[in-house]
Formats: sequence, C-alpha cells, structure tokens
Amino acid sequence: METQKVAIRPALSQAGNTRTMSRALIQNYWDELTESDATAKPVANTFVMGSMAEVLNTFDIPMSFPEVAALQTAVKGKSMEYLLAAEDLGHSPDICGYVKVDIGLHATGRNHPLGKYPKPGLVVASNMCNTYIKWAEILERQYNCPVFVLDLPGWRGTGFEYDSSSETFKNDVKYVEGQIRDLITLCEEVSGKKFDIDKLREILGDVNRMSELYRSILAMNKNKPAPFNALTEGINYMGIANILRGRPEGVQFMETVLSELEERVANNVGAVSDEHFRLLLVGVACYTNFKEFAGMFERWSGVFVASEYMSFAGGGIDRGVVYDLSRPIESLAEQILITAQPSMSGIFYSHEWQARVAEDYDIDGIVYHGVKSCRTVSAGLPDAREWLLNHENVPGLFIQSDLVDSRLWAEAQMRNRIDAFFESLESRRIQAGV
Amino acid sequence: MLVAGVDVGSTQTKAVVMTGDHEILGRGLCPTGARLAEAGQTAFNLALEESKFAEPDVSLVVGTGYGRFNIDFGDAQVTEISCHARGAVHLFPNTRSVLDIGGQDTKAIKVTADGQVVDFNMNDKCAAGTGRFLGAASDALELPLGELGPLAQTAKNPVKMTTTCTVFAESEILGWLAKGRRVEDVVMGVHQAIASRSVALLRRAGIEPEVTFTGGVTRNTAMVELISEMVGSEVNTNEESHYCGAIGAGLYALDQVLTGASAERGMP
Amino acid sequence: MTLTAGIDLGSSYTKVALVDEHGFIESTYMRKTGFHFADAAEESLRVALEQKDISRSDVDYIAGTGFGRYAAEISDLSITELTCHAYGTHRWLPEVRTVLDAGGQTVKALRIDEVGRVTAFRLNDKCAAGAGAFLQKTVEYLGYDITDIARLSENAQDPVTVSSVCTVFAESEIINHLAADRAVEDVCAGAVIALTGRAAQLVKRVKAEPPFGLTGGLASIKLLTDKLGEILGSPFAVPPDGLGAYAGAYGAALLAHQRLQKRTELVSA
Amino acid sequence: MEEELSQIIEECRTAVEDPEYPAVHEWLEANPEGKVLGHFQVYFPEEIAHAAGMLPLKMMGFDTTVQLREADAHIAAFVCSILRTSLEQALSGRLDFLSMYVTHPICDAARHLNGVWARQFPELNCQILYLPQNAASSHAPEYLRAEYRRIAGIIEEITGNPITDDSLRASIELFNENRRLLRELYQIKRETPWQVGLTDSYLLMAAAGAMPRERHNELLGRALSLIDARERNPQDKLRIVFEGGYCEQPPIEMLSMLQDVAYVVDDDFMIGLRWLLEDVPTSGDPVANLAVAYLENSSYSPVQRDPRKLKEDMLLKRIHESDAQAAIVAAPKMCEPGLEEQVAYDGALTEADIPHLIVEFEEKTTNFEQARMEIETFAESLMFDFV
Repeated sequence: METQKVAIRPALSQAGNTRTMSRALIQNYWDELTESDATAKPVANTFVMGSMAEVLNTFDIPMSFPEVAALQTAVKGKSMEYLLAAEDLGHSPDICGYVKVDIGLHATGRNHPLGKYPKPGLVVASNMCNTYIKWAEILERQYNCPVFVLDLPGWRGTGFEYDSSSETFKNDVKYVEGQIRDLITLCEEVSGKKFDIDKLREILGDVNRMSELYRSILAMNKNKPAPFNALTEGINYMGIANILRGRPEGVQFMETVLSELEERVANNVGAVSDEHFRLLLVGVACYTNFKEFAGMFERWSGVFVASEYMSFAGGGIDRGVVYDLSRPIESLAEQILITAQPSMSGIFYSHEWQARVAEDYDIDGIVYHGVKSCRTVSAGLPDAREWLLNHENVPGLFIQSDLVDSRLWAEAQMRNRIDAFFESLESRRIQAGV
Repeated sequence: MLVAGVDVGSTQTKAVVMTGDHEILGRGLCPTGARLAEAGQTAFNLALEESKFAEPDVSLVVGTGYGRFNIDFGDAQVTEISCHARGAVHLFPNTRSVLDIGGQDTKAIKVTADGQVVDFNMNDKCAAGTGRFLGAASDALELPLGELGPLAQTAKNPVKMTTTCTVFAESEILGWLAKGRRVEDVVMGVHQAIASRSVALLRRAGIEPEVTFTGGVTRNTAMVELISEMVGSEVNTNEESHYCGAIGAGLYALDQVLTGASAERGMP
Repeated sequence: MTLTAGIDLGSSYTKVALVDEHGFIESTYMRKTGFHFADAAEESLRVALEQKDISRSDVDYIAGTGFGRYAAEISDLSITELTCHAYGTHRWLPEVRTVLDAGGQTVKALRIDEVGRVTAFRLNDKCAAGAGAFLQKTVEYLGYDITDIARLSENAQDPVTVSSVCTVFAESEIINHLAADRAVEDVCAGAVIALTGRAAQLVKRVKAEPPFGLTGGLASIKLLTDKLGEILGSPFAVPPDGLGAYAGAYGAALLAHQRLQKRTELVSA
Repeated sequence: MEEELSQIIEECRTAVEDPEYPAVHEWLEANPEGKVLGHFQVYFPEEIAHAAGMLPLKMMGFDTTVQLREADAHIAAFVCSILRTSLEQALSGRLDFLSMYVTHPICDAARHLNGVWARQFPELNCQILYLPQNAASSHAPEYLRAEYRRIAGIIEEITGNPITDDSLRASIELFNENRRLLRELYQIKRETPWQVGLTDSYLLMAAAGAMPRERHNELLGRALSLIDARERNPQDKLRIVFEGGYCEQPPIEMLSMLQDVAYVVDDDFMIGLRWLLEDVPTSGDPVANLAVAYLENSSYSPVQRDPRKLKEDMLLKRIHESDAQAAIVAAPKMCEPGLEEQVAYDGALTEADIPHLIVEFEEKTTNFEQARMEIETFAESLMFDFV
C-alpha cells in the first residue's frame, strides 16, 4: 500500500494551547455532569441547535448535549456498542445514529467513556431538527421528565435572507417570546430558583462577545495558507461554542484560539503543510473513521478552510448574535429567530451561502458528505451540488457514510472518490494553466 | 519507447502496452480473483506477449482500478475515473460525457476536449445499479453473464424491477419468475434498471454529447442499445472500449515519460 | 395409517417430508427448486413417494409452504414457512423457545410458545450482509465452495473484521483483506463472524429466551453455532440427524395432520 | 348496483393512481382560469385555497407507474419513496399546472423539498407553512391564525380573488360535509367491515385529495348508500388496525393482500384528509376556527408534537374504539418519524397484551413476498389451533 502523507504542524509558542485548553474544558464539562448525577442535581438535556443555553445558564441548570456525547463515543471507537444496544431494543437501522447511541447509553447504565451520562431532569428540544422532537419524546417516555419544545418558525420564502422587518417576523417573535417566558417558568420549577433578569443580561453579553470572536476565528481562514482545518480543529471550536455558550470560560477559549491563529498567520503556518487545495465541507464528518477520513484529504494537501457544520451546528453563532441588553427577553426571541435560520431554511437554501464562502475563502472545491444519520443535513446535498457546479462553476464531490455507524463506512469506495476528485481539481488547474 | 497501463478492477483486470504515438501493441485480460498483484502481472504479461516485447522494454507502467496500489511493478497510480475519461476521449475525440458501469462503481464523467475530468458522479453509498447487479442476476438465473444481453434482446414484455439493490435483486427476480414471467422479460427488466440508474448518474452533471460508454459492459449489446435509447443518441463504443481504463492509464504513463510530469495527478 | 406431505418450496431448494399421524417421517427428498415451482413440487413429491414405493393415493393431505407455496397447485393448503419452521422444530425440540433459521436468502429468528405457535419473529434486514448467500459468494471468491466454509473457518488464526452492511461492499472489504494478504481461513472466518453477529442481533430483537434451536443450511458451520452460543450465553440445539433443512416441510406435514383431523371432525359432526 | 359502485371506485382509482392527474386536467378544462395549489403531506387547510377558487391537490407518491429518472439526481439516498416520486412528478413536467406549492416541514427529509423545488422551479411560488410543533402552547392558536392569514394573502395574490369570511365559511361547509362522509365510511369499516373491502374503502377515501371536493362528496355520498345496501355475510377474519399510513401510502397490492387475511377496521391512511375530527364552526372568524380546529380537535401523527396526544395512547384508543383484536404497526422504508414510534408502540401494545406485527413497506415495490409472509404468519399464529 502507498505511504500516507500526513501534514505536520511545526511547534509554536501558542501551539497546543487551544488543544490542551479544549481538552480540559471538555473534561470539566463531563466532571460537572458526573457530579450533577451523583448529587441528583437536575440536568437539562438540550441540543446544539437552539439549545436555549442563555435561559438554562441563568438558572445554573447544567446542560448535557447528547450529540456531543454521541460524537465522542464515535471518536473513541465505542459508538457501535451503544448503537447496537439500541437496535437490540428494536430501533431501526434507518434512524439517526446519534439517537441510537444516546438510547444505548441510557440503556446500558449511562456510562460514557468520559464520565457519567446524567438522567435528564428537563429536555429542551427545538424544531431546528425534527428528530430532536422525536428524541425528546423517547427520553420523555423513559424518564417521564418535563419536555419543552421550542418551536421556531423558519423563514417561509424561498430565499436565504431572513426579512426581519416583515409582519411574519413580528408574528413569529410574539410566538417565540411567549414560549421563552413559558420556558423561564418551567426552569424556575425545575431549578427552584427565581428568574434573575440581570443574570440573563450578563449571559447575553457573553454570547455577544463569543459570537464576535467566533466570527473573527472563521475569518482567519481567508488567509493563505489557512491557519486551521475546519474539519479537524473546527469541530473543537464549535464544540466549545456550544457547551460553553454564555459562559466566561467559553469567551476566554475563543480569545486563546484567535490569538493562536493570529500567530500562525503571522508565522505563515498553515493547517496542512504546503497547502495545495482549499476546500469547503458541506454536511458533517465521519467520526467513526475520523482520522482516515481527514487523512484522505490531507495526503493531497487539501485543507478544509470552511465548514457548513461550523455554521448550522453552532446554532447560528457564526451569523453574529447581537443581543440588545436593554430588553433581554424580547431581544433573545428576535435573535434566536434570526440566527436559527442558518440551521433552518439556511440548510435548504445553503447554495447561496456556499457560493459566497467559495468566493470569500477562494475555495477550489466543495466536499458534500451526506450521512444516513442526518437527513436534516444530507437530503438536499445533491441538488445544491448541481447548482454550485452549473451556476457558479464550483466543483463538488458527493460522498456518503455516517457519523457514528461504522457499518456505512466503505473505505475503498471513499478513497476512490476522493482521489478522483483531487485528480479532477488538478485537471482544472492544468486547464486554467495555473 | 513503450508504456503500459494496467487496470485492476474488482472483477476483471485489463492491461495494454502502447507506443509513444499511442499505438496499442498488446492487450491483456484476466479475471481479478483473490490475488490482485498476480492478476495485474498476468494481464500485463498477456499484453506483453501480444506486443512481442519484454518487460524491460516498457519504460513506465501506470496502475489504475481498485487494485491499483497492489501492482508492485507499477510506477504510479491514477484512479479509473481519470483513466476512463482520458481513454474515452482518446478513442472518441468528441467525447464530452463518459459512462462506465463497473463491478462495484458506476461512473458518469464529464470531460473536456483533452480528456480532463470536469465533474463525475458515482453510485450512492449503496452498490445499486452497478455491474455487480448483472452478476446477481446471472447467479439467480444460473446463466452465464455473457448470455444475459442476447437473452434480454428477445424480451417482449419486460418486467419493472423496483430495486436496483443487488441484495434485493435475487429475490425480486425469483419473485417475478414465481409470478410466471418469462426469463427474458425479467432479464430485460434487470438491464433497464441498471441502464436508467446509470443514465440518472449522467444527468447529475447534465448529459453533454457525445456520450462514450466504456468498460466491460460495453460488450453487452442490449445495454448499449438501452443506454443510447435513454440518452437520446447513439453512444460510442468499439472493441477497445473494454480496455478504456487501461488505455487511459497508458496515456498518463506517456505524459510522465514525455513531460516528466508526475502521472499521479497533483500529488505534490 | 394417514399420511400427509409437507412441501417446502424454498427460493433455492425444494424439500418434501412424508409424515404419518404419529409424526414419524416416512420419506424425505430435496432438490434445487429452479424456476418452475409447480414442477419442482410435483417432481419432489413423486420421488419422495417412489423412494418408499408409496402410491400418490395414500397421501391424504398436502401442505405447501415456502417462497413458492402459491405456485404449488397440488397442495390442499398453504402455510408460511415461518409457521411451519417453528412447528416442525418444536416437535423435534419441544423445549426450544427461540428458533434461528439460517438459510441462503434469509435468516429468521422466531420466538415460539409451548405449543409451537410463533409469538414473535424477525427477518434479516435485506440491506445487510445477513444471509448464507453472502458466505457462499465469499468462499467462491476465495476459490472454494460452500462445503468448505466449516473447515476453513475453524482453522482461522486471526479472523478479519467485515463491518460494511451492504453485501457488495462487504465483498469489496474481503477483496481488500486479500489484497493485504490475509490468510484465506481468516477471511472466511471473518465473514462467518460478521454473519453470526447479525444473526445474533436478530435473535436479540425478538426478545429471545433460551433454550435456543438452530435450523437451516448454515447450522452445519461449527464456528457459527459456537459463536452464537457464546454471544447469547446459551447453546443452540440442532434437530436430530441433520434433518434441520426439513424443518419447514416437516412442520407443514404435521400441521396438515391437524387440518385433516379438524376436517374429519367436522364431517363426523 | 354493484356496477355503479365499481364505476365510482374506478373514478377514484384513476384520480389517485394515474400519474397524469386526469381529475385535475378535467377541472382545468372546466375552469380555464383556475389555479391549482399542490400541498405535500400531511395536513393543509384546503378550505383557504378553495375559498379563493383554487383547486387544492394533495401530493401523493406513486408506485411503479412512475419511474425515477431525475429525482435521484436532486435528493440524497436514505430518503423515502414519496419524496422521490412526488419530486419526479414535478421534474418530469407532470405538475406544470401548479401555481403554488406548499410544504410543511414534517420531517428532516421533507424539509428539503421546498429548497429543491425552489431551485428547480424559480417561477413557481413555493411556500413553507409552519404548523406549530409546540401545539399545546397557549400562544399557538394566535400564531397559527396569523400564519393561515399569511398563506391566505399569498393565495389572494396568485388568484386575484379575495378570500372573504363568507367565501371561506362556504368552503368550510363543503369540507365539513366531506369530513362527515369520511367519518361515515370509517364507521362502516368499524361496524360492518365485510360490507366494503380495504382497497375500495382506501380509494374512496384517498380520492378526496385528488379531485374537486364537490365531485368527491357526490361520489362518496352515493357510494356509501350503495355499500349500505349490500347484503354481505361476515367472514371468520381477524379485526386489525393498520397504523403507519399517515404520509407515504402502502401500495394497493399490499392493501389487497391485507384484506385477504384480515378486516382492517381502522387505519391512519391519508390522515391529513381526516385530521379535523369534527365540523369546523362557521360562525365567528373562520380562519381562527380552522386554526383552533387543527390544534384542539384533531387526530394524531408521528410528525406533530402535542403532549396532550401521546401517540401510544392514541393508538390504543383507536384499537379499542374499533374493537380490533390486533394491530399492524408499519412504517415506510427510510421514514424516520414513523420508525421512531415503533418501539414505543411495540411496548404499549405488548403491555396492553394486544397481538401486533411490526412491518416495513415501500410504495415503490412489486415484491411483497416478505411482507405477505410476515402478515400471513401473524394471522396464522392467531387463527391456527396448535396442539
């Protein structure tokens, strides 16, 4: 077999800070959950998109993110045992693997490789993914805990931009604001604490700050070479953005990342050695074979300079959250609605977003990775791919596997498609006479 | 000066030996079987035999196909997507779209005038509609692959196969036979299923004439007719089409010898 | 004596069992089904009768089962292979509460009650390298045939992993293992283990309870039987003297006797 | 009499099964200025479109009569048949008569339909109707009223016809009549299932979404009296409930197989057509009435979240009210919401000691051997007397 070229990152004074820090923060996250479980402190099971971290943090209700937990079991090579445990209970091979890993964790003593997986004392699920709601109902049945469904009407038109001056928007805001007030009442019951609007205000301020930093981080990859790999490193940035949304540690983390990236740029250090192809990832990665997956691109010196995942799965934090602290609840309702769009209509009309990113980040090609587990992300990819190719002349590769189900990983087929894609990108260069 | 291209596919291995001015002196063909390296060597030897030259006379060998990394005597590897594209344009210079129905992958490729890949589409994460589907039919019907095409052409009233999944195929075929349908009508149904699935792949990038059909299945006249019919124009094939991947590999070998440009496209 | 025939028209093989009122098997016969179910049924019955020179007129009732049950005009009644399999196995192994039938095209897990009635069942997901045909293709690819599976798989040192769910991609995994020069035995065993894992999953999904029984063509593969027992924590019993393949035909013939009885009761009443 | 009935059923079958939409074209010939609104499963307040003189058409999938040529190029694998076939219908030009297309994000795959349609048909007005997923919220009715008004506004623009309270009331009355007739049909299924077979009752019901309601009221009204007049004898068959037909529909051939082995005394086929359980009041604000009816007086499905309607409880209720002995819990291949209910249904039915079978089906299939075997085995296990 041929030898793999894997990019080596040179040592930097800052280098590794981000990694050690994110590892520590993730361990803290698990320690907090483990402790809450031990002390029977009610934990909120919430999801990365539309987590309502702003409200939950106001009541110091610890948040447990099942997607993050499931992803980590896959990276640790443990997802299949949980997934199969769920299938043994009768769950279909054709439903979301994240859901099954979660069910498996709950069915096998809630022992996660990184800590104790807590019982939910409250489930918050938005409709940003329909499966969240089904998922919440599964937990509701098992633990009969309170379930709060945050219903966020997406943009109705067939465009990508959300018209926040419209009547529709005003009506949606009323609906969402009402729901947020209901959630606040529910949190008061669950936590036994009174609602403190000033604390909410403070948290909203942190989210504003984090969002600003997150945006600057993404923008760093407009540099050549791109300082970070949106596939391998971006996943950490986004993970922290989700689990520490509205917490000062989260803000500090983003500051560290930004300064590390600034230093990489100053030293002209790229995420992969001799950056050769600049790529955009649309869809999500394959975590059961994460290293092989990333390696298949790195051996061609291809770097993911941007990833749609870092947008929609961050609950829209990349779109610039600007809460008006003078009217916290109203502003929360408005901003949630606006920033929810990338994860709602945004996914369906994302061809416009992709075209813009391809332009701004000088992308050579787009990798569309569809996963069986996530129809929210995957169902429309072939159509978007076709649009980008025919309207913007941006080449795209369409591949499929799964997030957590290694039975859907076919290495030979995957490699063959990826190699062929890079060969065709090279051909395009020859054409262009570059 | 001689070069060679060896295409180790999942079912068959093909090799050609060609001269600096693209003349094909020898062809080799053998089943791939379990030992990929051996298959590559065998096909290469057969090609050498026909060419009346010996291995040392060949200055460069490029491997392609699933087993491309197993060809220990190969100097470089290129995927069969690039090779089929290159080979197709070589065989039919007006080619803009290429279709190859392979054992595990069906490829629909859009190419430029000089055989560079613009876009390609392959079967989804599921082997639906690949050449393997014909294999399943021949297993289920206990008929040799070679007989399927001619048999299909005698069909009067083809069945509608609803699955293109090879795993489902056998039971659906038996299902039709159990319903008393004629064997040729079932076989034609199988051909139509693969053809429409393959043409759907071509459509993903937009079908641009001329369409050239490559690979082993080109010897199946029923399939060639069906695809022409669905594409809406006669698709190109000839006796060399079967070796198209190997020919493309040979051409890449030639590039490297002549220009020194690494045949492995873009590998820095 | 009254005699009934059970004809199991499987997608690959047709099996016949002639059974008397005590459940004693008078004659059995098996042949490839081919495409003409009616002929296959007629032919097999004829041979089964000839073997023991029984005349056609001595057969009081015929029950057809299996994939082609509707095409067999000669049968008085058609019953599904699941019902027949369960009942046939039940009569051989009365204590068994869960039957796994591992055949060429499908693998079935059945939970049965104390009278041999199916209370729950599950068939392999078609979109999975689940059934015997997968093993067959694998060994053929390795240059052996189905009869070698047992031997090869038992001599494995370090079985490979086959994770892909699609048969076709599973095949390509096998190609890749061979390309990586893994031993034929290890590859074969890997395939058997992959299939065993899926079969075990099916058994779990019918909320299986031991004792377990195993029927069907693959019952002869020791590695499979052992692994299954290992995974599910209880051994798998197999029907007497290699009759496993006839479970469906036997069950059909037995159920035919029940119908026959009911009919005579009705007549006398 | 039987002949007249079979003529009615044939008209319904054509409307439901013919991929050329003959019933729609007939209507368009009679109303040259008429406009058609296509709405994807599960529910759409068709009264609003009707009030503006539009013909509401329920997007259904098709079996093998529609060959997938284009659709797979636009939508990923791992999605159900109805998404593919309905998209294929549009891409093949058979739906060119549509002036408006509305989806409700019922599932993660269907959410993409609007985007795909919008990219493929820039001229067509594609709208998303956001029905509340927090149905029990006290804020939902007001939100939904405004959302219906928004849709009404777009319909008024497209048709140029104002939707007045009175025109809407008239439409509500027409649809109330249709709902009444459908309730009657289902009452027959529950009380005297031998009077009408499953495929016939299905076609009679489903046709409501595929032809003008005026015509459907006529046909169904007449059919019901003919069915009533039948003198058929009950057979010794199982009484079962079929659950799982709320969106993609099982192929007719599967239904006829079902009716061979059992009486299907209740089901959730095309539940959107029967979503509103009672007459919608015509007094007061009709738009508000429609919104309230959707939320407060409606059926259930795996794609609506309403804590007041726990699905397993609703299924048990359906089984008891129809006095069924057993249930078939089905889901279309790749249907995530449907599949996600199965374990809960299984648990609830096991606990209630109701024999049940869990099966998968796919609209686009001719191969029923497995489904047939599973269903027959299920019936045999309940009907054979083993010794």
